[in-house]
Amino acid sequence: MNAETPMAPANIVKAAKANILQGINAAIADAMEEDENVIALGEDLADPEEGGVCGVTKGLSSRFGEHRVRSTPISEQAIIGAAIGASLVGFKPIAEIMLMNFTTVAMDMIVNHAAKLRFMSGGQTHVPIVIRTMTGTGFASGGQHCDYLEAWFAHTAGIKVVAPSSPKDAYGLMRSAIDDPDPVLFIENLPTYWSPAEAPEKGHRVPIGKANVLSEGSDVTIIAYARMIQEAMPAVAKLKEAGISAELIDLRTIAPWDRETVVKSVARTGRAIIVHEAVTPFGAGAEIAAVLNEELFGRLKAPVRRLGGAFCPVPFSKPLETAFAPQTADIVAAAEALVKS
Amino acid sequence: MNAETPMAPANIVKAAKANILQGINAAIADAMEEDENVIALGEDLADPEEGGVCGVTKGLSSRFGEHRVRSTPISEQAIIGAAIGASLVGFKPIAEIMLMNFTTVAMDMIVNHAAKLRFMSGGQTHVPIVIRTMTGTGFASGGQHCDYLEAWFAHTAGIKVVAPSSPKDAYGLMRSAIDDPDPVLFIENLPTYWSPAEAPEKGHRVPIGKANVLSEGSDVTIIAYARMIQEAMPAVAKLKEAGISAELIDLRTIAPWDRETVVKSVARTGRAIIVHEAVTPFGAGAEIAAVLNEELFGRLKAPVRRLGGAFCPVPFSKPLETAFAPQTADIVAAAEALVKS
Amino acid sequence: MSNRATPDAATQLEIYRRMALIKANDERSRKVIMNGRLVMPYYSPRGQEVIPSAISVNLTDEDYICTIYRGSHDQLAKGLPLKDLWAEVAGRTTGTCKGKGGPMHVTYPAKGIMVTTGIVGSTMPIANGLAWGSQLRGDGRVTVASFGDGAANIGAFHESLNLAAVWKLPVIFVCQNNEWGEHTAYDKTSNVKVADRAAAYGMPGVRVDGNDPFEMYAVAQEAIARARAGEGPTLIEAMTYRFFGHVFGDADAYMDKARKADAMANDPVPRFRAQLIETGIATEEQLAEMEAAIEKEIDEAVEFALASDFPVVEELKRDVFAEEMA
Amino acid sequence: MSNRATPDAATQLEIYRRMALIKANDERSRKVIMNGRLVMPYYSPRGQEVIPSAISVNLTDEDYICTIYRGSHDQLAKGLPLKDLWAEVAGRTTGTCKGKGGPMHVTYPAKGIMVTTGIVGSTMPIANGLAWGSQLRGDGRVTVASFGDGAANIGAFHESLNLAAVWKLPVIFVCQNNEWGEHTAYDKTSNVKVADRAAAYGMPGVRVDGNDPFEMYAVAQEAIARARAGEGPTLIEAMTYRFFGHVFGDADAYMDKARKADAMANDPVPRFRAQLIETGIATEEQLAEMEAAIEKEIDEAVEFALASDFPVVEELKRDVFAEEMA
Ligand SMILES: Cc1ncc(C[n+]2csc(CCOP(=O)(O)OP(=O)(O)O)c2C)c(N)n1
Ligand SMILES: Cc1ncc(C[n+]2csc(CCOP(=O)(O)OP(=O)(O)O)c2C)c(N)n1
Ligand SMILES: [Mg+2]
Ligand SMILES: [Mg+2]
Repeated sequence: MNAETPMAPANIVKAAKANILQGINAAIADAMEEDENVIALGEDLADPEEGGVCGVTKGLSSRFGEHRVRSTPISEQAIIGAAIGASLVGFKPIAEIMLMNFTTVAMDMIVNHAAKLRFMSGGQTHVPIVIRTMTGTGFASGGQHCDYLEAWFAHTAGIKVVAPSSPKDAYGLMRSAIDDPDPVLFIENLPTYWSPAEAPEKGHRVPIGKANVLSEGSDVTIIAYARMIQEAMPAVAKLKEAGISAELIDLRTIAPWDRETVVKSVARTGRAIIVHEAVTPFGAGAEIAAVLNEELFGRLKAPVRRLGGAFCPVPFSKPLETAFAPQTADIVAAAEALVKS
Repeated sequence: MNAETPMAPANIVKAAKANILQGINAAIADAMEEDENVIALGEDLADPEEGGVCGVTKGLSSRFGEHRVRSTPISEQAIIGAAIGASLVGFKPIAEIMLMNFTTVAMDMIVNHAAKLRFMSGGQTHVPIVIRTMTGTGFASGGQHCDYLEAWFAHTAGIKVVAPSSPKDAYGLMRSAIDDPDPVLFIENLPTYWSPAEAPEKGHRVPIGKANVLSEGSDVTIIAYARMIQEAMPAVAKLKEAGISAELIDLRTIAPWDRETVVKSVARTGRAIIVHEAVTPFGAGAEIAAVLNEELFGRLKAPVRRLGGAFCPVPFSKPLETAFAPQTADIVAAAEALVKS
Repeated sequence: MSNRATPDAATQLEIYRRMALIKANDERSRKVIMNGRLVMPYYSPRGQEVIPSAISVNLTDEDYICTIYRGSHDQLAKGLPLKDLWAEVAGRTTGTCKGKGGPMHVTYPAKGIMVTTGIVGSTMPIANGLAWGSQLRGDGRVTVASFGDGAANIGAFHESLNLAAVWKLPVIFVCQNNEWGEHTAYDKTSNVKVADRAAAYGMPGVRVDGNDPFEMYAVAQEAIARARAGEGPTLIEAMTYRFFGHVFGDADAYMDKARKADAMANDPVPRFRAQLIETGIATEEQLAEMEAAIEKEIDEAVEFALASDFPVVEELKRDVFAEEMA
Repeated sequence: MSNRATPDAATQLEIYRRMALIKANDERSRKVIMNGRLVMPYYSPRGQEVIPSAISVNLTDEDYICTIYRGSHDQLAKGLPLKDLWAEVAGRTTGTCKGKGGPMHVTYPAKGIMVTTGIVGSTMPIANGLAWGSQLRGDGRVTVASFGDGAANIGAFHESLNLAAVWKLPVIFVCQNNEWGEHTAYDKTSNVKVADRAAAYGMPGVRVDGNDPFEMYAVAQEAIARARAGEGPTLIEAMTYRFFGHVFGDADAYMDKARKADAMANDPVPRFRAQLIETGIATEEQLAEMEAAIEKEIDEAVEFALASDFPVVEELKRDVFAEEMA
């Protein structure tokens, strides 16, 4: 239990394997071990403050010192600014913005500075920072704590955006994000933190910009990321029962997204559904749909479908919150409709 | 000449007609005259400070009082917050964020509050504010002064986004934005402020959400807004010479955009080009392209084309800045390629 | 400060009633969540009852407040009906916000509860706007912006206090310093008392024992009078203590046990209760009756809430804009 | 303050050389723009020459600065070569940033010029990070964050000064108070002196005559020594005056004529020049020679810049990320 997640589902299992939270923690620990320039900062981040509200960074300050893993005041502009400045002189800071909605108070630092300094300096400086942030519906946190804003950052030249859906990917993407010479926004999904799965190997890397084909299929391609993978997996199984062969691609990186893998898949299946929790209009799905239509003009068997959050602030009331984001049944229905059409 | 526009082109004519700047000024003045609840605030906004860096609000504080037209400290969060608060109790504040890039320091107020309070309060409160902001390449202002960020706001439920391209529309959209019971982001394009054209009539309204067909055609539909209209108009003429009949739609409202008008046009022409100054990836053009492909699946003669800013921060050096945004020649070439394809 | 106002007997009783209501409501909230009857993020205001109770008796329904996720004490003190609150936190159509806002966004304009926000620091910029409205209309209303000690380190605090001071807005900034911002102690995030920051804006700043109803009442009354008189804003730092973890479920291992035990031993609610009896303002019976009435009202509110309907899915399309979406 | 350091003769001369360079470069910039040979947004630092000149003689190339659009004085004082500057503002490949940044984003890490920003208030958060790096490495470097009086009202100021104070970072916050933020007078936007805000963070705050090289030198030296010694940040409010409008082309009708005439009559550059001669630190001939050398260097820089190539369009794909884009 923790500050921002009062109601972690009762069925969370601290398994022998690993969960996403542990994957991130291990990735940061291993990177800090290997490179003394890796440092971290954010609200409640150090161990006297319990290693973050969800404990993602637990143990790190005890192991590497509070000078390298620093709790901060509630000052998001100062947090990102400090990360940027340190990165300009050779450090590799990992800054936490507790929830994605709080990036709104640090957008200047992220967008006007972190993303642009390399270009504006003609390549003299660069900003190798990782910005960790968590979000997602499911815990009844309401309108200001659950937004997926990845499209904003994907629309910003100079910053990369990743969103892992498994412990292995969380580890591997975090290592790659720390390695990366440019700023990377690392999106963590709150409700999936504790789901156990295959543990990552030490040193594992997931290349930024590479999608993961989770399940191969021939009738329709489902493109998703973050928690939506958990909705899409059972959809694939259900579709199979219904005689529909669905390919499931975990995008993993939203910017720059893996056009090659996605286009190749859809070229084969002729049908595509993009699923994200962010509201549909002007979301990341629009870009993917636009590109698929450009690249596969005349070769699609059905229009590209987009399934995203309802176009409203995230509602509090449980039935509304549940209805807000795409669910397994929505994906199944969409795929069936596409295949029939 | 003014603060943020050191090099207003020498060929600017203060014509007998009206320019966009005058259109906005007149709209605010007329609204303030009619309704004492219309108030305005922003940096340098009042007359002792010259009515804004470009003089858009010149004369207003002298006429309506500095209590209703207030210059503020450089505090964008406080500016939007004050607008929101006053709007909750019946005022209709017009807040200026001098340049669109500076919305980055006020995103919390705009996105988490202005856009959401109606929904989160279950309709008990609402936020009838207008946020004026200017942007646009052309004056060599470089990486932090020219971004078009309309896609961010269009991706946010609860706020509308408009961008006029003529004095009449500037007047009419501003009046409608002030009338509107919800927050409206009003995007002004710096380099087009001074272009004279037909003057608006007092009281004129341009409905939010209604596009304007500037030129009818049958071979290809060009969808654009803001300064891009100035690039698209000559493109239409050039295409005509080349025997291509182009329909030009000025979107005017980006959110909610006029699907009906756009889809109807493209259904007829079978071809579409979307032109905006914002960077292409994950831009507003992606949403329009995605919808066109959904709605007109199998009925398009060519893939929907998107022309947007290069995917980089806005560069300073003149040849780079010029190459950054779509130009008439790009539009012509894209249309020719589509018609040929 | 001298010549401070003292609440009369009736006002003292009313302050206590609000405190008792907040305490009882908090206890019930934690119980109902613990029992699994209700799921919500819950930020207990236990230990901070005095602050809004002693402030709000100086306010009318026409005055405005803006508060935060830890705001049920502010809302109840300002007059939010229990049924509306409980139905809201239960996510029902009968809630203040039809269940769409939830505990972090409770709104009730009929009693001047204009904004509840989940973003640290965000009450202050909006409170200025409400106060600007009052200044423009000359309606004599004041606005109270509540926030925590942690919020005193965020940019919005600075911009808001400065604007309020320069514009002489009728607003009172009430920092409820409960020593903690989530898991982080205030002392680790600032070298300076919050109240001392008022000087940076040329506004009066007062640090007060926020658990002392008399002190709190006097300081609030003074600030409210200043604001109503057009003399501008005041920053009040009300010292208090958060009895529990940041949010329900937080194990609060980071909080010093002795300090916490001490704070709880000095629980301001029973302390004021005893004082009222001691000074003859009320009898034990009177207060017990008052408390029983509160419990009963809470019973009814909880049952009302849990018996109410959840909103229909079409609500996703409503209240996004004035017009319902297609 | 007593026991203040006084610059020795060589240092005085060096301060003057930097001031003369800034003044000459400003005059040339305005001339070149006026003549239409160059198009750029130009924010004149004329009148503010002393501040960076007297500060930077206390810094080495290893120390860092972050400055703003109105930053050519800071950059030149810190050692930015004229050719690199002129080629940058002319948008040429030979510029510090290959012409991609322009005057608002001049960067030159070889001399510690790490960031130039066009966003009010943004030097400060980043300066903290540079200073945090120095603190971690124990390299003894300091970081100077420049900003204007107008920037003292924005949120980033508050967050940055607080963090620097709490973390005891080796950073010096230099507010160049030129009385104006664009068209708005500082007095209209704050009730308080900028330096007095330091108390809100528990950091020393000093208001100094930023047009007096001796005062400025002493205050800067003290703050820099403090930072190097690990004693934490200082806020310096350097009082000065902006001789021209906010940006080249701004008609500056809002500026009080008498105040401006007075400031110009007290032009710090000729004033210090006369003083150097009077006190026997330099002769008229020496200074004239120095100034002539500066003019010649500027001539060369301008011609170098204008003869340099513009970047090719492929540059749009470079420096967005480490890897060139497809
Ligand atoms: C801008 C922002 N940053 C971080 C958070 C996460 N957060 C929620 S409450 C909180 C602590 C606030 O402490 P304080 O202001 O003292 O209020 P308290 O909870 O003690 O009443 C934090 C960091 C947030 N909601 N908003
Ligand atoms: C966040 C932000 N808001 C507004 C602006 C527009 N703007 C540019 S300079 C300026 C005035 C700044 O004044 P000051 O800080 O005193 O610096 P000076 O220009 O006097 O050196 C303003 C408002 C900006 N660049 N950034
Ligand atoms: Mg607190
Ligand atoms: Mg200034």
